[in-house]
Parts: sequence; C-alpha cells; structure tokens
Amino acid sequence: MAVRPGETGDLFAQVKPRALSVSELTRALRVAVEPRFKDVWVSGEVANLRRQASGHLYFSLKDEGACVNAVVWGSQARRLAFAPADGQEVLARGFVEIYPPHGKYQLVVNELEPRGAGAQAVLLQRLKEKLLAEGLLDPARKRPLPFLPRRVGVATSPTGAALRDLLRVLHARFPGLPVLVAPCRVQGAGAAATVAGALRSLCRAGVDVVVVTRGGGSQEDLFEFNDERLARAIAACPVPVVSAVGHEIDVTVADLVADVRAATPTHAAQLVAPVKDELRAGLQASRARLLRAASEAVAGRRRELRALKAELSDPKHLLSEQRHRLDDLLRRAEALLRGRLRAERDAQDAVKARLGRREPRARVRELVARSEDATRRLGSWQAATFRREELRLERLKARLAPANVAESLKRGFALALAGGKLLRRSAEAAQGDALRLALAEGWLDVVVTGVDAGSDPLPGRTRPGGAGPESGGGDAVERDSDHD
Amino acid sequence: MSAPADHPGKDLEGSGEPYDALVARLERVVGELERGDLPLEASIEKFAEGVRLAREATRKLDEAERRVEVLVRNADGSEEPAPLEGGGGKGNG
Amino acid sequence: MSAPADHPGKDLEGSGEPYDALVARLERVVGELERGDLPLEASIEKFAEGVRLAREATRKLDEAERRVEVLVRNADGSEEPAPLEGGGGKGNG
Amino acid sequence: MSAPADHPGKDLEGSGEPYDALVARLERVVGELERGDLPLEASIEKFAEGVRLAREATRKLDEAERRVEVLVRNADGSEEPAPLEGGGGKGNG
Amino acid sequence: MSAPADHPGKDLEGSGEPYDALVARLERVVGELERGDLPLEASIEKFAEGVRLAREATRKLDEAERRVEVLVRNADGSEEPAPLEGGGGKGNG
Amino acid sequence: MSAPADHPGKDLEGSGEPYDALVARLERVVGELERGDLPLEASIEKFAEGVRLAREATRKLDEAERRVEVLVRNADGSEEPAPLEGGGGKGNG
Amino acid sequence: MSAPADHPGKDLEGSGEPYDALVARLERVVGELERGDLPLEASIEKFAEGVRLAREATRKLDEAERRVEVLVRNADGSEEPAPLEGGGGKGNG
Repeated sequence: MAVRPGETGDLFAQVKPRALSVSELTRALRVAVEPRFKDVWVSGEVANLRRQASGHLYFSLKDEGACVNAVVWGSQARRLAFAPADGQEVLARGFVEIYPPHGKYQLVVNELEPRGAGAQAVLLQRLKEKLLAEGLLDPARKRPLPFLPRRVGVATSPTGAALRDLLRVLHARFPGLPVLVAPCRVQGAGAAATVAGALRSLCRAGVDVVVVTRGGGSQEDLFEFNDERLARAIAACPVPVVSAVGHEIDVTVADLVADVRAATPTHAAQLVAPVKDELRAGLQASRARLLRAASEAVAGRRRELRALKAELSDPKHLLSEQRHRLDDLLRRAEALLRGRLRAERDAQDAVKARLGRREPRARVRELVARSEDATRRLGSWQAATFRREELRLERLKARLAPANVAESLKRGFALALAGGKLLRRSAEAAQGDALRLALAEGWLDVVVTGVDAGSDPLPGRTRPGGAGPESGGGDAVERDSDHD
Repeated sequence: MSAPADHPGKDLEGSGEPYDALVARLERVVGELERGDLPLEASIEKFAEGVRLAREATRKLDEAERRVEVLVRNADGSEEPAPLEGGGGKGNG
Repeated sequence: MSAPADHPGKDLEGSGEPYDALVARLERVVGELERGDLPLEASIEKFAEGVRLAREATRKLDEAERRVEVLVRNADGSEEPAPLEGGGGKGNG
Repeated sequence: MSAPADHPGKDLEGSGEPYDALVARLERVVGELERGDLPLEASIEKFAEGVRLAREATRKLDEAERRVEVLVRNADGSEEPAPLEGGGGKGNG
Repeated sequence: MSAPADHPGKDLEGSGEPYDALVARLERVVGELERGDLPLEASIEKFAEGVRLAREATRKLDEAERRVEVLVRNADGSEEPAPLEGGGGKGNG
Repeated sequence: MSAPADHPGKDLEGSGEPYDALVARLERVVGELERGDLPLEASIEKFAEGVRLAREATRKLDEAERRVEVLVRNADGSEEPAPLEGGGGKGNG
Repeated sequence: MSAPADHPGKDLEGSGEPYDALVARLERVVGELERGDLPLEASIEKFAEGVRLAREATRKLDEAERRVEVLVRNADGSEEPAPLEGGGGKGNG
C-alpha cells in the first residue's frame, strides 16, 4: 500500500482540487473501511449462491434495501454446520474486504449460520460463544451413549407425539427396555426450567441415559431450548444426554450441549436402544464362534496329535534296516572269509602243482636211465673187449702156427741132421754119410746111398721147405696144422 | 475358577458390568480362542469364561422386562416412578 | 523303565504337565526319532516315551472335550447351571 | 573259545553292551577281514566273533521288536495300557 | 629220513604251527626245489617235507572251512546257538 | 682189487655218496673203459668199480623211487593215492 | 717178473707180467718168426716162446673173463648171475 499517511488524512479533512488516481482512491477506501469492519455480524438473505469447484461459496446477502457480495472460502465452507441455500436467512460473521482490481467490496465470511429472528439470533450467538469459551461445546466432552441402558430417562411432555414416537421405536428395537419419563413443558415461556428440572429428577431416579425431546415447531417454540440454564443443566447431567428437539434443521443450544444430537425422537430411540434381536443374534453368533473355537481348539489339536502320532514312526523300519545291515555285514564277513579260504585253496593248489612238477621221480628215473645206460655200456665194453682180445690172440696164434716144426713133422716132413747139423741141400752130404732123420715121432739113423742135386723134390714150390725127401712127411705137417 | 487378570474376581451376576462390556469381553475371549494360540487348558478356561459371559449377557438381555414409568410428584414434593398410563401401552406390546 | 535323561522317571499319567508341553515333548521325540541318529536302545526308549506322551495327550484332549461338552450343555438354557466340573480342569484329571 | 585281544573273553549274551557298539564291533571285524592281513586262524576267530556279535545284535533287535510291538499295541487307543514289558528292554533278555 | 636243518624232525600233524607259517614253509620248500640245485636226496627230503606241509595245510584249510560252515549255520537265526566246535580250531584236528 | 686213485677203497654200500655222484662216477668209469687205453687189468678193475657203482646206484635209486612213490601217494591226503598231476608224468610211462 | 724179449724161455705162468705186455711180446715173436730169417733152431725157440706167451695171454684173458662174470653175477645181488645184456653173450660162450 503506497498511500502515505498524510495523504490519507487529508482525504477526509478537505477537498482538494487534485484528482486522485483510482488506485489512490481505492487504497484510501481500504484504509478507511477495512479496519473498521474487521469482525462484523451481518444478517440477510442468501441469493445467487454459487459453489465453486474449489469449494468456495459465492453468494449475495440482501435485505429489502441492500445487497452485498459475500464469499466463504473453501476451507471455511467445508466446516460449515449447515448447507446454505438461496432465500435462506443467515447470520454471517466476517470482515469487509475491498478488492482493488474489481473495484468492489465483499464480505469475507468466516462463520455462517441460519438466522432466527434477527435480534434473538444475535443473543443466541453470544450464548453460543460464551458456552464455547467455557468449553461446554468441546467435542471432547461428548460422552458415548451406553450400549444397552438399564433404564432410559426421557424428559418430555408425557402427552406429546414425541414421546409416543420415541417409545414406539424404542420398544420395537428392544422390547421391555425400562423407560422413566420425567414430564415437563416443552414450549412456552418457562419451559426450559421444567426441562432442566426433569433432567435433574431423572438423574436422581437413576437412569443410564436421558433423552430430551419434543416435536418440531416454530423458531419461537424451540427458543426455550436455547436457554442458558437448560444448557448448563444438560452439561451438568451425570449421564449422557440425547437431544431430539424440533426438526433436523433446527439447531438449539440444547442440541449443541447435549452429548448426542438426534434429528428426531425416532432417531433418538434408535440411538439409545440397540435392537434386541440383533444383540441376541450377536450373542448367539459369539457363542457359536466360542463353541467352534473351543471345538477347534480340541479338534485341531486332535488332528495335530493324530499327525504327530502318525509321524511317531514305528521303529520297526529301523529294526528292519538294522536286520539288513547285520545280515549284510555278516554276509560280507562270510564272503570275505570264504574268499580268503578260496584264495588259500587256490594258492595251495598252485604251490602243490609246483611241488608236483618238482616231484623227484622223473629225476630218479633219469638217473636210473643214466645208470642203466652206463651199465649197458659196461656190458658192451666187456663183450667187445673180450671178443677183440680173443680175436687178437687167435690171430697171433694163427700167425704163430706156421712156425711150428712139429706140425711140419706131423705132416710128414723130416729133418736131416748130419753130425747134429741140419742139412738144407743135398750137396751138403756125400754118399755113404750117416745121417739122422727126425720124424714126428722118433728118429731114423740112415746112410746116404746117392746124392741128386739137380732135380726139385717138390715141383711148384718156390721156396725150399722141409729138407726131407719124403713128400709124405710134408703132407703130414700140413695135415695136422689145423689140429693144434 | 480364576478370572482373567483384567476382570479380577467380579461376580458378574447382578454386577454393574454393562452389557457391552460383557459382550466386548466375550468377543475378546472368542477372538483369543479363534486365534488358536492358547494352550489347551487356557483355551478350555477361556471357553468356560466365554460361556459364562454369554450366559450373563443373555441374562442381561432377558432381565430387562420392565414397564414404562413416569415420575410422579408426591404431595411432599418427592418424586417416584409410576406406571405410565397410555404411553407405555404401545411400548409394552 | 528308565526314562530319558531330560525327563527323568516321570509318570505321565495324571501329571500336571500341560497339554502343549506334552505335545512339544512329543514333537521333540518325533524329531529326534526322525533324525535317526539315536542309538537303537535310545530310539526304542524315545518311541516308548512318544507313545506314553501321545496317550497322555490324547487323554487330555478327551478330557478337554468332555469338559467343553459339559459347559455347552449347561450353557444351553438349563436353568440351573451345573457346577463346572473340576474347576480349573487340572485337579480332576 | 578265545576272544580277540581287544575284547577279551566277554560273554556277549546278555551283556549290557549297546546295540550300536555291537554293530560297530561287527563292522570293525568285517573291516579287519577286508584288509586281509590276518593270519588264517585269526580270520576264522574274527569271523566267529562276528557271528557272535551278529547273533547278539539280532537278539537285541528281536527284543526291541517285541518291545515295540507291545508299545504299538498299547498306543492304539486301547483303554487299559498294558504295562510296558521289560521296562528298559535290557534286563529282560 | 632226516628233516632239513631249520625244521628239525617236527611231526607236523596236530602241530600248533599256524597255517600261514605252513604255507610259507611250503613256498620256501617249493622254491628250493625249483632252484634245482639240490642233490637228489635233498630233493626227495624237500619233496617229502613239501608233501607233509601241503597235507597239513590242506587239513588246516579243510578244518577252517568246516568251522566256517558250522559258524554260518549257527549264525542264521537258529535259536539254540550250537557250541562253536573246536574253539580255536586247533585242538580239534 | 685196487680202487682208482680218486676214490680210494671206499665201500660204497651204505655210503653217503649222492646218487648223482654215483651215477657220474659210473659214467666216468664207463667212459674211461670205452676210451680203451687202459691195460686189461686196469680195465677189469675199472669194470669192477663200474659194476659196484651201478649196483649201488640201482639200489639207491630203487629205494628213492619207492620212497617217492609213497610220498606222491600220500601227497593227496586221500586214501587212494592219485599220482600228482604234471609231476610224475615222465617217470610213470 | 717181466718176461722181456731177451729172456725167452721163462716160465710165464704166475708171472706178474701184464696181459698187454704178453700180447706185445707175442706179437713181436710172431713178427720175428714171420720174417723167416731165423735159423731153424732159433725159430723153434721163438716158436716155443710164442706158444708160451699165447698160452699165458689166453690164460690171463680167461681169468679176466671169469672175474668179470663173477662181478656181474654179484652186481645183481641175486644168486643167479643175470648176463649183462649185450656183453656177456660172447664172453660166455
């Protein structure tokens, strides 16, 4: 804001010939107006209501003589307790804003509520602010209703339609639900005090919840329920209070202070009384679930236990395994031992075969053969040697034989000796010599009667043989030669 | 008959325990049972407790057979409940 | 009848041991048997223990079931609730 | 009947030696036979020992089986649990 | 019939000499025979010794085999374990 | 009856001389005889020695043969003496 | 008592002269005779010597033969002298 204070002050002090710019004027207006209308209550009728997509509410407030633009920004609009509509009388609280670009002013509304009779509405608003300031309207104060009240207190007119409706619905939902009615007036001046008294009486008599109710009516009829003392009596009630006053759009202070606001007596009955059949059904369901769960707790365990028992494996398979194992081990041992025995047997057979091959009989036989052979050769040698030597001697004897004179004599030869001297030629003797002739047996003394030196006594012979003239003697030697 | 720790030893009969508290306890018991993680013996105990709670809740539902009354002011200014003529007629039926 | 070292000589019958503890022991026994690394004699002992545990657990289940039945019978509309037998269910077994 | 040096002269029958120890000894016997470095007579003795061990182990298995059968019979829901015969299964054999 | 110097004059029958020692002696005898450098008389003596050794070894082997048969027969589950004949298998031959 | 110089005057009967040596001497004697360069008287002496050697060798060999027969017969340990196969094959023919 | 060639006329009987020497002398005598240049008287002497030598050699040969027969007969150890095969056939005749 560029307007200087001095200039602004001058604006209202005097009229100056100098023209203001629009901005200056607007600025001056804002400075002049906005601080004064920072928090104002304005009542009027809603017109031209538009709801932006952003949530902002734009409308006009008007009365017989004037009209002002108003806006509720979306953030506030969402918090409004009711939905405004065209033609509705409302009480708006907010500030005046001048918006320079449009050259317009508008009311920026913070709170908006339906407006009763004009002056009373402002009083009512003040009461609300007061109660709010005291915290009586604090949502945290709101108490929950008992789920199933042992006795329901009702503060209302005993003859009104509201009580009738309430009881009808209440007992339709929960037949026989105890109800204690505290009669009071619900309209007209002083009604609020009787309602408050009824409340206190009910609290004294002992109820779990109190319903304050009356049927719908004019704003004036309901005005007693905006009474501050009644509000404080409700707030002071030790048990939760349900208000069901007028119709849904009629919000009274009693409604605000009550723990729960019901739109109608029927609604109040619904809030206060559960449906007995539903409860019973719920209980039944719970009991069914309870039984199911308990049964399941047992049955499930039984299943588990059965499974576990099944898993509790009978050790017989283990025993069987072990039997196999023992059998295998023993069989292996037996096979090993039998193998060993077989191997020993084979080894023994092999050694025996080797032993058999070295059996000395062959060697003995070889020696026997050699010995026999040597013996045979010994025999052969003996035979050959003696044969040879005999032959040799025979041959020698044969060769000796011709030299045997005796043999010649036996064959007829004779030896002629002259004076002990052997004669070989006839010329060695002369006629008349005395000679001795040696024969094979005995001697002959003879005398030479003739000598023949010219003729051969043994024709065919080349070598002179025996000296004897008798061929018979020579024959004798030859004849006997084989007999030696 | 030991009661769970959070409701120590109350005699429920005629006790002031509200119906919904009973039902809540019953629901809790049911829930605990349904979770199935209780030991068997505790389950049975819970079940017994549930049965008692259910019985008590039923009793509470059934016992509420009373009439509609209206406070009547006596001569001495005291008040006392009296049967509501004409009003309770419908609620009773 | 020598029991394994960790449960020395208890007679399970009528013992106050909770069902779940019995079952836990039974499961441990089953597990140990399944691992198969026990000596033969120990296996047999384990098995015997398992059998005893299973029997006892079954007995406890039967008892629990009877108890539930009694509770249900009494809960269902009988006017006079029969006294819950055995109370805590332990002294009775 | 001379026993091998490492188990001098025990009479296996009725001995308290555990089954697994018996089998381990039997396996050792087989292993020694497998190594094949025993003198023949020692091999035979080993085998004899193996036979004795196997017989004793079998006896223990039989005993265990009888015990298991009794257990199984009793485990199957019979109301009257027959007393487990033989207790620890050792003193009985 | 003089025995060789290292085994002087033993009567092998019934001797306590182990099988393997017998076989080793037999091998040695055969080896000496196979070298072929023995005089005939020594050969015959060796051969005679070999024959005795072989006969004794065979006898021992037969005996061992019989013993094994008996053991095997007894091992197969016969209830009455026949007494192992001959014990050490030596005193019996 | 003069013996050769290298075997002076031994009585061979019962002598410890090995068969092989006997046979070898016999063969040598025969060889010397067969060479034919000995005087007759020496030959006769040699012959006499040869005859003695042959006689002694035959006697010893016969004895050895009988001995071996007995051994072979006994080698099988059976009552009926089967000839050792592969061994006596030659001497048997 | 050798009978050399230069000592003719000795009585050879019983002489220790070896057979071969006798035969050698005989051969020499026969040779001298066969040359034929001896005077008759010398021839007759030589012849007489040759005859003696031959007779003595024959005697020795016979004696040797008898001796051999005895040896052979004794060689068999039997009473009846089995003829040495291949040998005695001629010497005997």
